[in-house]
Amino acid sequence: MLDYITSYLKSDTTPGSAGNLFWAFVYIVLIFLGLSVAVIAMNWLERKILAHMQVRLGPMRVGPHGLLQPIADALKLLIKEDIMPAEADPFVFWIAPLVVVITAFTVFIVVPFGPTHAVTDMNIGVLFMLGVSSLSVLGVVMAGWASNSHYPLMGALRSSAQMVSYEIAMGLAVVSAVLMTSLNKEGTGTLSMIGIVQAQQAQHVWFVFKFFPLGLIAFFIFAVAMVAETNRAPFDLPEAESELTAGFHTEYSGFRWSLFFLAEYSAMIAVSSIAVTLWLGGWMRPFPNALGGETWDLVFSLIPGLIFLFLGAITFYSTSRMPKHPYFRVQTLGLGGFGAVLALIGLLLLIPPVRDRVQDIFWFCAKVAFSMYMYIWYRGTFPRYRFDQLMKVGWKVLLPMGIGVLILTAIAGVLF
Amino acid sequence: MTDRTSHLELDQHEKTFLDSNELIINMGPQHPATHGVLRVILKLDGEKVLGTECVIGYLHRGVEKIAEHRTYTMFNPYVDRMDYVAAVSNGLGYCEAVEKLLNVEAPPRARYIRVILTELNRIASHMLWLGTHALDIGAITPLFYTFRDREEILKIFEKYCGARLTTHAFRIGGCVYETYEGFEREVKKFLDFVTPKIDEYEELLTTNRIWVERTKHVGKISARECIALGVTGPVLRASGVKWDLRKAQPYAAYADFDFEIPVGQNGDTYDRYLVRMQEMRQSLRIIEQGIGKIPDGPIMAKIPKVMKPPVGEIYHSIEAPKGELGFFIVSDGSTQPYRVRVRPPSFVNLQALDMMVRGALVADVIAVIGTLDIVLGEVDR
Amino acid sequence: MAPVATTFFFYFLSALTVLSGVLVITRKNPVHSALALIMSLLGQAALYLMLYAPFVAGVQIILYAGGIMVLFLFVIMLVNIEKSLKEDQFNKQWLVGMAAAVALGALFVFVYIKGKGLFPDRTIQMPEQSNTQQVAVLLYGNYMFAFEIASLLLLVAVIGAVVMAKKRI
Amino acid sequence: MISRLRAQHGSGIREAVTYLGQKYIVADSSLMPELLQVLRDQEEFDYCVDITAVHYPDREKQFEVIWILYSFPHNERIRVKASYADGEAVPSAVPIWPAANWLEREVYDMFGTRFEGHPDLKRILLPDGWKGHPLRKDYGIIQQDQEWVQINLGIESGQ
Repeated sequence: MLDYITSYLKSDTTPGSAGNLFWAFVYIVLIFLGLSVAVIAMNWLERKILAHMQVRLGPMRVGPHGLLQPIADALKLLIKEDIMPAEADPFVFWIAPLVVVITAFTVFIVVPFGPTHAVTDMNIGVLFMLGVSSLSVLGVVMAGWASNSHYPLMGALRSSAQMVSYEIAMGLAVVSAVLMTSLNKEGTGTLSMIGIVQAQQAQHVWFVFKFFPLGLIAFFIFAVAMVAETNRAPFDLPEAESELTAGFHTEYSGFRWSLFFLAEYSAMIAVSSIAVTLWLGGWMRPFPNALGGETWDLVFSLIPGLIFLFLGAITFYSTSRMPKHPYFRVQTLGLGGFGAVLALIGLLLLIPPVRDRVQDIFWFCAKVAFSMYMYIWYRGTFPRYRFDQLMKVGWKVLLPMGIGVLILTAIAGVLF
Repeated sequence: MTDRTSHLELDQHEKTFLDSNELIINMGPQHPATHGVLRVILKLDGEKVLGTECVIGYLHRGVEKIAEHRTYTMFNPYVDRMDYVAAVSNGLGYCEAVEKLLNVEAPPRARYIRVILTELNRIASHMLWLGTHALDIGAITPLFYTFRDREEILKIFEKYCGARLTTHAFRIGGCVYETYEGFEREVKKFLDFVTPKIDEYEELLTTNRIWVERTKHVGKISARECIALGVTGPVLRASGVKWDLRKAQPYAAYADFDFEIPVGQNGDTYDRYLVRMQEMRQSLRIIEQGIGKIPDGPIMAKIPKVMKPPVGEIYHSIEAPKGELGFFIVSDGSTQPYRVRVRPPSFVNLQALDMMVRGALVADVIAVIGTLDIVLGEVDR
Repeated sequence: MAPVATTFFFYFLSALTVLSGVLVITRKNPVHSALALIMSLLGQAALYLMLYAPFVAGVQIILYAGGIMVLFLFVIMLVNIEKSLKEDQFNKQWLVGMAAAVALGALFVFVYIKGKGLFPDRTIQMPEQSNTQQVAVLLYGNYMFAFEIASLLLLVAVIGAVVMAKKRI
Repeated sequence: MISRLRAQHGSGIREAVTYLGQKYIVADSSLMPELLQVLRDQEEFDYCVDITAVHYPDREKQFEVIWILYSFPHNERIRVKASYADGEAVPSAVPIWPAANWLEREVYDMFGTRFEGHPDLKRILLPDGWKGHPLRKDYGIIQQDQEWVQINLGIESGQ
């Protein structure tokens, strides 16, 4: 048994490819936990970042700087009364949030956090991610229909039309990136997520810079389409609160509503990781060409640990500036403890064996985090599109652009 | 014959199969984008609006009836409760109307204070409009910016008369409060503070592609239609009519001021937005001039303790932030007005909603309600 | 990569597919029928996976479950459900239906009795290349002509749809 | 202008006065729709500012309906007044100025004067089933339609 567990550590494939169920299970649990923590953190971060963009403070009461606010919210949602409209279709109403959550989590099976850090490596990885995430629209439609109410129904109609339309532009952009993977000597492209990153490694370029500006345009198309896919501002028509109150989840409350919330954020993370994998070099560190060599490798591998140490230092500094009043004792202790945890993680990340295994994950997450920050930024800046304008952007702008980029990429691939 | 009937059946079949049915949706009175308790019944074909009907009166308090049972002085605070985001303008209109009826005139210093406070109030009202209008269209950030900056105006009001929203700043015959110590300095500081802020709002929205797409050619209304429907204020000016009561029939001390009337061309939501932004800048100009040349002297005219205007009637209107705000007062020579009629700009402007949204989409209805800048307290009185 | 519990999964997925297929025609509520159909399609996708055809499985999920069924639901949601609940579920063509069912059953029985003899007897060749490439080679190489004809057919359908929708304006 | 109107309508114009610098015309109620039409077409009063009424319970013709008009070309305001008895129909100004629609509805709501030719004359601020017209002088200030309140709000009284 122990052999079975340790044997995997020596191999250099994913647990799924190695057929090691134990480690696959461990990875699934880790991803599930990590994702839940990420969603909770995103909840806090979004409110905080948005608040600072809007000259407010955001949550400040629960815990230092509102750090415990998401936990308080989660508790509130769990103990809230669960309301089901009398005229609703009970079974569909019950299953809709599950469908959304399950599809949002399932896609993470193939997300490559590093060359070996994925549950499994499918040879149709990208196709799998797009396919499963397209299933989430079913949950949205079911939720809107089962509520048996006007606003959710209209929200569901809007979101399904929107998601189906933007999937096409999204698919074209993805295909043009997949096309770029086939530009090696053997001419063998791949749909595997790990394979795509390895192709970027082999070609010494992030695909976003390949055939400049073709890669950039494809990335742009995907970046727009992924915001529309996840129903976020400025494409948040399905839940436009000034028009449809809350769209398809108007009638949901408490825990079921929190499932939608969870699904929305994990879907955002999922599409962001597709974008990172396809165009931003996945787990590769920045500047692999300009700053190559052993020394730079070492420098970049130290960055994760140093960042955590730096964050810990900031937290300690804030702790020392907390008011010295008995009322604030718990808050001060909490903040100090948080800083200690950050510093510990930082130190841990500096140990060489950990460093080598973890830095891929760090770079991947950093890129995804950047993409999530963009999401929040959009929300703070843009007004909402109108429905016909949204359709126009999807069909008359992004789709032709996608086809054009695809054709040009193919031509460029043949020529260069 | 048989051919004919089969054709008819085919037509009918096509209609039920391809055309979605008309849908009646009830928006409000509790809806996040109806700015209070406006209820709009929408007749929709899919997302297209076929017609609307406004149901108003949820906030009806019978202000005009109350006026008949109060003395002239006692009714003064009530007018602040109509357009509660521009309470100072309401007070100005009412006080001036009664002054006219009494045939007295407020002293110059009082008139200048009135102009300065009214223009500050106009900026505050436009800021609130901008924030909520942008929020309706989906931009959440301007709301917080405008509320932050509006706070500075409210602080000035609070220091001047002790109230922030329903100020009751003016009295019949002038002002009851002298400006406080440092009033001029603080207003000047506010001017310096707010000018870059207005640029900031414009930076966020004016050239924002989505904002332009959402507002251009939405809720169009021509100058002719505006006049026929009695629409006034920025809505009328955005349609290209250069008409502002402050210029056309100057009241208070507006004749002494130098400012422009911003006008639009297309009469769409975007032009109304631009006109209001320009109006805020013009108001800043007026305040700056007013602070520079505010005269000394008394702030209250000589008026009798018990006001008994002679028998007669008066109609006096001012340019409120929303449009022409008129007071029609009939006196029977007693201490109480015989009849007070308020001509509310929001009420008349709201009438244009149906015309402006026909054939538009549901999302446009929200944009148009926002751009009309209605306050339900004034619509329902 | 060793297959895991193949027999169990095969029977499990087949049962799932068939059961949801039955649900599609027995449910009164059309939305429930559509959901059962989605279940059935997903079961099929999983069966494709077991046949070492992951590309086809992925396409099945994207196109059928994710795309077409959404449009199905879209249309069904606009139909008045209460009216369709009152309508007769099975229409009166049971004779034709029976004939079709008997024919299909006979085919199954025939295949079951004849068994292996119908198919050439050889071991499954595990493809060296990835499945996607094989599909591509077949589509764009061997069956290029048929593929293009199919795409032309779809183009005609698209134009037809546009013409039908355009009539309203 | 007044002389022109007098020439056209003769004794129908009973009074044409300026009070506190504001002009108003008191006209015979029989002149009504035509006089307004003339004011709009010939004298260019293109903007109907307000329509309202005043209740004089002691007079024979209880309701004085007032049209406040404004002319954009001449920057001039005028008030036209005419008296109507209770129950007498007032000609609607909607065909002349569309703006009159809601204004007339409000007058009807508050005073109970019917407007003839109005496309959709119903209550606007008060609920549809309400009894009584609150701005009449015989309507007390705390009076309300008890029956309506009981049926629709389920309470004894708001007062």
